[in-house]
Amino acid sequence: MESTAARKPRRSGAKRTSAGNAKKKAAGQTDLVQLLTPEGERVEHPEYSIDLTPDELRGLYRDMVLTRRFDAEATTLQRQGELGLWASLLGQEAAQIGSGRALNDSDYVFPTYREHGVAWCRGVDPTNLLGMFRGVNHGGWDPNSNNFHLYTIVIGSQTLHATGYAMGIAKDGADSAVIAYFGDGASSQGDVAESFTFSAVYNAPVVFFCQNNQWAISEPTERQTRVPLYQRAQGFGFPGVRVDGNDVLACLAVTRAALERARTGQGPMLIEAFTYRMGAHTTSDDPTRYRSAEERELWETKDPILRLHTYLTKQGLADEEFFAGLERESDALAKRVRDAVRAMPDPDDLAMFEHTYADGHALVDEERAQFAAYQASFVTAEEGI
Amino acid sequence: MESTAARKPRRSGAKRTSAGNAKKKAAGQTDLVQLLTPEGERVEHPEYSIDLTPDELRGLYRDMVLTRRFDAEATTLQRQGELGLWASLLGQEAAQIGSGRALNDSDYVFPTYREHGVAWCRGVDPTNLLGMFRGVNHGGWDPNSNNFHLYTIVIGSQTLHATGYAMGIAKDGADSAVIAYFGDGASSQGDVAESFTFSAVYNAPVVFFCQNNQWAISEPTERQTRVPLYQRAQGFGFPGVRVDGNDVLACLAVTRAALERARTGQGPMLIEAFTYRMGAHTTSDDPTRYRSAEERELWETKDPILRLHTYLTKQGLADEEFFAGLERESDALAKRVRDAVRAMPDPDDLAMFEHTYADGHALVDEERAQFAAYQASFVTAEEGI
Amino acid sequence: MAAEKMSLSKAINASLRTALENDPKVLIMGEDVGKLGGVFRVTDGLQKDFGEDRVIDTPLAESGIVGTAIGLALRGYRPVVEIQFDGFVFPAYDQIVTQLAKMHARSLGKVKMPVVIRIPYGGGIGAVEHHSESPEALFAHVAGLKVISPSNASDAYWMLQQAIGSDDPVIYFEPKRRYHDKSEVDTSAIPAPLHAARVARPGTDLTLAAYGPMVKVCLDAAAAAAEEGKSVEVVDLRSMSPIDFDTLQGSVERTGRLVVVHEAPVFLGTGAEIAARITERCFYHLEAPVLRVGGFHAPYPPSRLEDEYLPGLDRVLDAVDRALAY
Amino acid sequence: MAAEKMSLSKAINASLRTALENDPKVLIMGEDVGKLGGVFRVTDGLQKDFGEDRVIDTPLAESGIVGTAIGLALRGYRPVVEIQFDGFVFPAYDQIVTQLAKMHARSLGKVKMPVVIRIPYGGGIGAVEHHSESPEALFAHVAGLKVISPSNASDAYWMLQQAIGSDDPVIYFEPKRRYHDKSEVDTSAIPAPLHAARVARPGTDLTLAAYGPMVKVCLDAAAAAAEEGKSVEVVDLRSMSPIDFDTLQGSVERTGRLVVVHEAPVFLGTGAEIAARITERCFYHLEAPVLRVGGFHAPYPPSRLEDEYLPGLDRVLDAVDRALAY
Ligand SMILES: Cc1ncc(C[n+]2csc(CCOP(=O)(O)OP(=O)(O)O)c2C)c(N)n1
Ligand SMILES: Cc1ncc(C[n+]2csc(CCOP(=O)(O)OP(=O)(O)O)c2C)c(N)n1
Ligand SMILES: [Mg+2]
Ligand SMILES: [Mg+2]
Repeated sequence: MESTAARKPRRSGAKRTSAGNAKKKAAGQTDLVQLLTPEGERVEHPEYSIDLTPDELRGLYRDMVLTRRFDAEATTLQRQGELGLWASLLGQEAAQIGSGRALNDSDYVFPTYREHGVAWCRGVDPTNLLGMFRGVNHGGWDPNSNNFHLYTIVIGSQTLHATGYAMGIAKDGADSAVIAYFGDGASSQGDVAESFTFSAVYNAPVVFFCQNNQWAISEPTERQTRVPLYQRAQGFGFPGVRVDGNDVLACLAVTRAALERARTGQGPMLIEAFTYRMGAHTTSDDPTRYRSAEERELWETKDPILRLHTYLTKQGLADEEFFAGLERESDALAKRVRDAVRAMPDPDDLAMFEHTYADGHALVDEERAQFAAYQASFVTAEEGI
Repeated sequence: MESTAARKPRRSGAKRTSAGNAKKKAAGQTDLVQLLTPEGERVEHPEYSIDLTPDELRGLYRDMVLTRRFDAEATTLQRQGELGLWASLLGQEAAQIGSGRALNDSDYVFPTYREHGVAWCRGVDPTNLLGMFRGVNHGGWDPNSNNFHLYTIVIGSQTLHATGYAMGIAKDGADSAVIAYFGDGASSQGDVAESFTFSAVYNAPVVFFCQNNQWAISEPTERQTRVPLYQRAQGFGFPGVRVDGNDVLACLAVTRAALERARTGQGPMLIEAFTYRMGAHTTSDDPTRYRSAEERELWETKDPILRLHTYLTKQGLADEEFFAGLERESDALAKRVRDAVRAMPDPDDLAMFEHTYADGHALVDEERAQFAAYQASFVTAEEGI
Repeated sequence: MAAEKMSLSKAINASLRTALENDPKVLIMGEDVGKLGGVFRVTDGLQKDFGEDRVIDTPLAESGIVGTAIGLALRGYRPVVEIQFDGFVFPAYDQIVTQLAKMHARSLGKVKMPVVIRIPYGGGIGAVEHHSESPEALFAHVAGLKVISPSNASDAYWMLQQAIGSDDPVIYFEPKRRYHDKSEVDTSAIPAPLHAARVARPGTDLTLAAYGPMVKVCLDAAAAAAEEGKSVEVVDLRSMSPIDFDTLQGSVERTGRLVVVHEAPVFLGTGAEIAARITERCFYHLEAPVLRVGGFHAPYPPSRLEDEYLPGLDRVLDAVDRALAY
Repeated sequence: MAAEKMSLSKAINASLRTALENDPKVLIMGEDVGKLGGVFRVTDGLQKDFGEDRVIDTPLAESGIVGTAIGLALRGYRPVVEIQFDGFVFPAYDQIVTQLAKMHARSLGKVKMPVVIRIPYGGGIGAVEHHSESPEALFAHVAGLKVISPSNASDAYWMLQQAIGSDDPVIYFEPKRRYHDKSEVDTSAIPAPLHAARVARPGTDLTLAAYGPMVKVCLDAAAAAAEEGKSVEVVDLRSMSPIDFDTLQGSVERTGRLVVVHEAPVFLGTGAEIAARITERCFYHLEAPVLRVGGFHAPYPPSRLEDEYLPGLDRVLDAVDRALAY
């Protein structure tokens, strides 16, 4: 321990954390797993490697493009008043498609509210995701249809559900794994720490996938931690790794390895996907109040789709026809989503009483009946006019 | 990353955690800071050193002996029905006296319910600690009299109070530090993780002092973690160290350094004091149900008082007179505590309405008046008989 | 198994054992539920007989316990969670209120949440802070939860069976100061519906409504009142969400007077809802306003004061007298 | 500063600014309260003017926010904490209920807890799940907390001043759907006592009691009823703990009828306590049972249904008619 008695006290948390941040950035650069550079160059990593067919590479590209298009359409639909809110994944396509395509059918996903790309990989109909943002339900899909749990809004809470589910997999002796998504902001929640503890103690087959998109609404990651987030895992007794979250190949490779690790009884692992939220937090947010245009521009040069485009083109793995076909497919997807949203009916008034309980509840029955009678009283009155 | 595909899944959490535990024990042995061995030999440590006068050494011994005696007396008082419950610190004297004696007057302590030794170091009248165990109050002392906060029963919650208090110290530009006590079980609580996050982000001058006494009631530490607890800190961006919690010199040296670190603006630090709860969890507990006599016997050989006794004697730093005087002092303390507890009156019935609010509350006033009238109705009735 | 006299805590233990035997998906989770058998020995012997995989000692983190129980339920398990004491349920409150209670509705019914949370509650055992509280209203107000409390060994056994069998989350409040009270349990009987109230003692002049630990106090009060020539009916509500207002209304229509008794603070306690709703339902039958006897608007006091704080025979009879005086 | 017309959110901002200016111990803490000025811009400009040391962006952890605020209060600070939305207060519930509310009593009065928790609450803004809830009863039931809610800009300003000045923890519920409603604020006036109710509109036939966002609905209902020749009094309760039962009793003794309106679910909502207590106090004055209009026993619905879920003019008038029909 260095002697410190001679030093003067320095009390400013701000100074401290920026120092911590500088250290973090340095550490981040050295520790980042990357397989495809922003310039579209394939590079190797000593621990993680990947070998994909041209079809698979084009498939990843297609996933990212369609996801981005779906996301853009949802943003438009929000502006047009068809949705009340939208949480865009713009910029995070590689993190989500890379990790999502690493999953087996029997694996299970616990998303936040932003995992539209992962939902896509699971085969969830994209329009299903829009109900809650339109305000016609709170999610409403069957998680077991695609092993994709409901979106969770209370930050961090789904990491415990994921851990419990994984404990169940272990009990069943099954051969699958769980992936829990959460953000850099979420890393501060007690629930996330408790999920680390439980998963470590029970050696549960769960992969914690933290998309560090640098921001929790207006707060930069330095408000949550002063060291890189992937390091959090070690103190709980399992490994953590930071991956270039805008590199779909690296995200795929690292997540595959982590899932395989989990499936083979080696317990949990934390992946920090270092990425960037290119858009606003949600359509209600105004990021110009808290971050600079330069920052966004810097990250534009690291765009996840662009770099794979460059790679595919340079390597002659995709031609104009492929890109044009994908453009048409995107337009069709957008149209389908648009039409579906516009056709989405408002729920029946009495629907609000449904599904509070599975086995019924006398008070709900009473209130439903009273409300129905109240509603009926108006119809009668109007008919009387 | 090692290739794992060929392996068979292993699902048992139990197997896993015992493996983790084995690893932990090994790590624990190598990392432990120790300055006085169980055999009473002084040893040196590369990072932590200490140089105490004979007076100081005898002082530490005296503190531990008096604390143990007070604790034993409280256990007796519980058996005699004078207390409803007692949480004994037996075996943890070195951790508490070592860390407690590292504090400056202006430092602030946030204890659990077991920090009787730390209270002693702060100059808190021991009888003050007994009120809540007797059931006459919930603590009731003034934390600011001795910079010793109230005992906190809800596991882990005081670590956040400590962190907030430390943030306040930093804001004041003051030169003091906070120490937060908690247990191995508490390490699993989300609040403790959040206190690590807040203290790191704000670089708050707080020392987290975890007494890993191996048990959280009936649960061994493996139910809380699969790596040594001191390692938890690193992932939050501050250092952690494991100290021999039965070595009062090491506890003093390490805590001094950590406090000095905090006071000089270098932020939080975690100390894991590796010790053992020699007694039951509380007087309500029966440890024979969940742990072996051998385990306790093993730890008896590491007794914190015994080893300092050996050292003092061997080094000729204390003679029979000293020990005999201390014995008399212990008896006197026990008698004083016994008398004080027996004289402790039950609170007035109406006291339960006091102090719910500082500024008053109409409902409390109404209920107090009604209850007083109700009570008075009986007096009248009895008088009438 | 035929009828047998057993303590309330033994009945819970027997009920858990039956559930573990009947359904391999049933799990017990909590702090110290394993070797120790829980701090009240309610789970005594279960880990020994069913293994660490089904009777699970958890890390010391209530949010984690409930959160992982939710995940286990999603995987098809039926976790029965123990919270060690009433005052320690609050770290789990977020998971209970925002997740457990709402998951079924969030999925439009596709997901079920068969999770039981057992909470020893209430005072009267001379304990330190946080160990004697009655937070049931804080759960009953929340839609999506069912909240129940047995008052005797038979209900303890059967209501827990029914709670574990339910596909909804159930908060099962155990009257810890009645753990040692013994009564007959017939494990082959056909139980009453889970949320039905029960007339525990018939009467004609006034109705006392209570649940959990206060039923005994009310029965004692009714007996004392009888000696003074007052006929007091006692209704054991058994369920705080839903509340069986039909049974209560039937009683009050006969007696014309109602006193509700619970340990929880009166202000916004379940008695408030009962008073409001029964007054609405029985407006022309009530001879007196519904009176409430309960805890005060103060933190649960140090144990040397709990006899004053808790509704006892005298305070209940005082309210009975006041109601009869209208 | 003289009287000025401003929006409710602007009034809160002005009140925070005044507090920061008057007392160096006042701190603002919360998620996004700094540069962003909060998701509702309520703290807009405060960090710029008072610095990061006094207007503090916190980690995303509500228990941590309240827990450290408690520590700061112990150090002599007066933290004003923002919870971003009603549904996100639950991770902090344990710290609020077991620590913040009880610390003063635990210390036998030696320690004070001047912490204000600001919570934008209620529905009507078309938001997603967890953003429209009214959990006030879950706080009002807990001794040691004071719970208030302004209905207009002037009260928003003054009640927050008084809350910050109070040595007790105060939960300050902000009616988020009224943030943009403007009214006169006289920052040099002498405010009413913090917990006093206010007769917002006098009337003779029936009393409507409400607080926060529902006061406007009740005033609108009273105006509509007036057109039908019914004289309805509106009482703005302003405080849910304590509740000013004296003012309410005075009103009901005059009108003989009471309808309580809140967005929170009726079952065990504050209306239950009001109905129970006013019935007890005014048993011989009430011509009709106290009726309640509020949310249903269901999770707050998706926003396309919130107009049906929330008490609106028609549902309030329906209850008025029913009460008058007795
Ligand atoms: C418990 C809780 N507190 C606050 C919020 C409000 N909120 C919604 S998103 C968000 C930021 C989340 O940041 P991060 O975890 O980094 O995820 P990101 O939105 O960047 O994907 C906040 C504070 C919430 N949803 N839940
Ligand atoms: C939130 C909470 N949950 C449960 C308890 C019950 N309880 C009291 S002490 C204890 C074990 C604490 O273990 P540890 O943190 O290791 O401290 P130790 O008692 O060993 O000093 C438990 C579970 C509690 N007091 N608070
Ligand atoms: Mg983020
Ligand atoms: Mg311990």
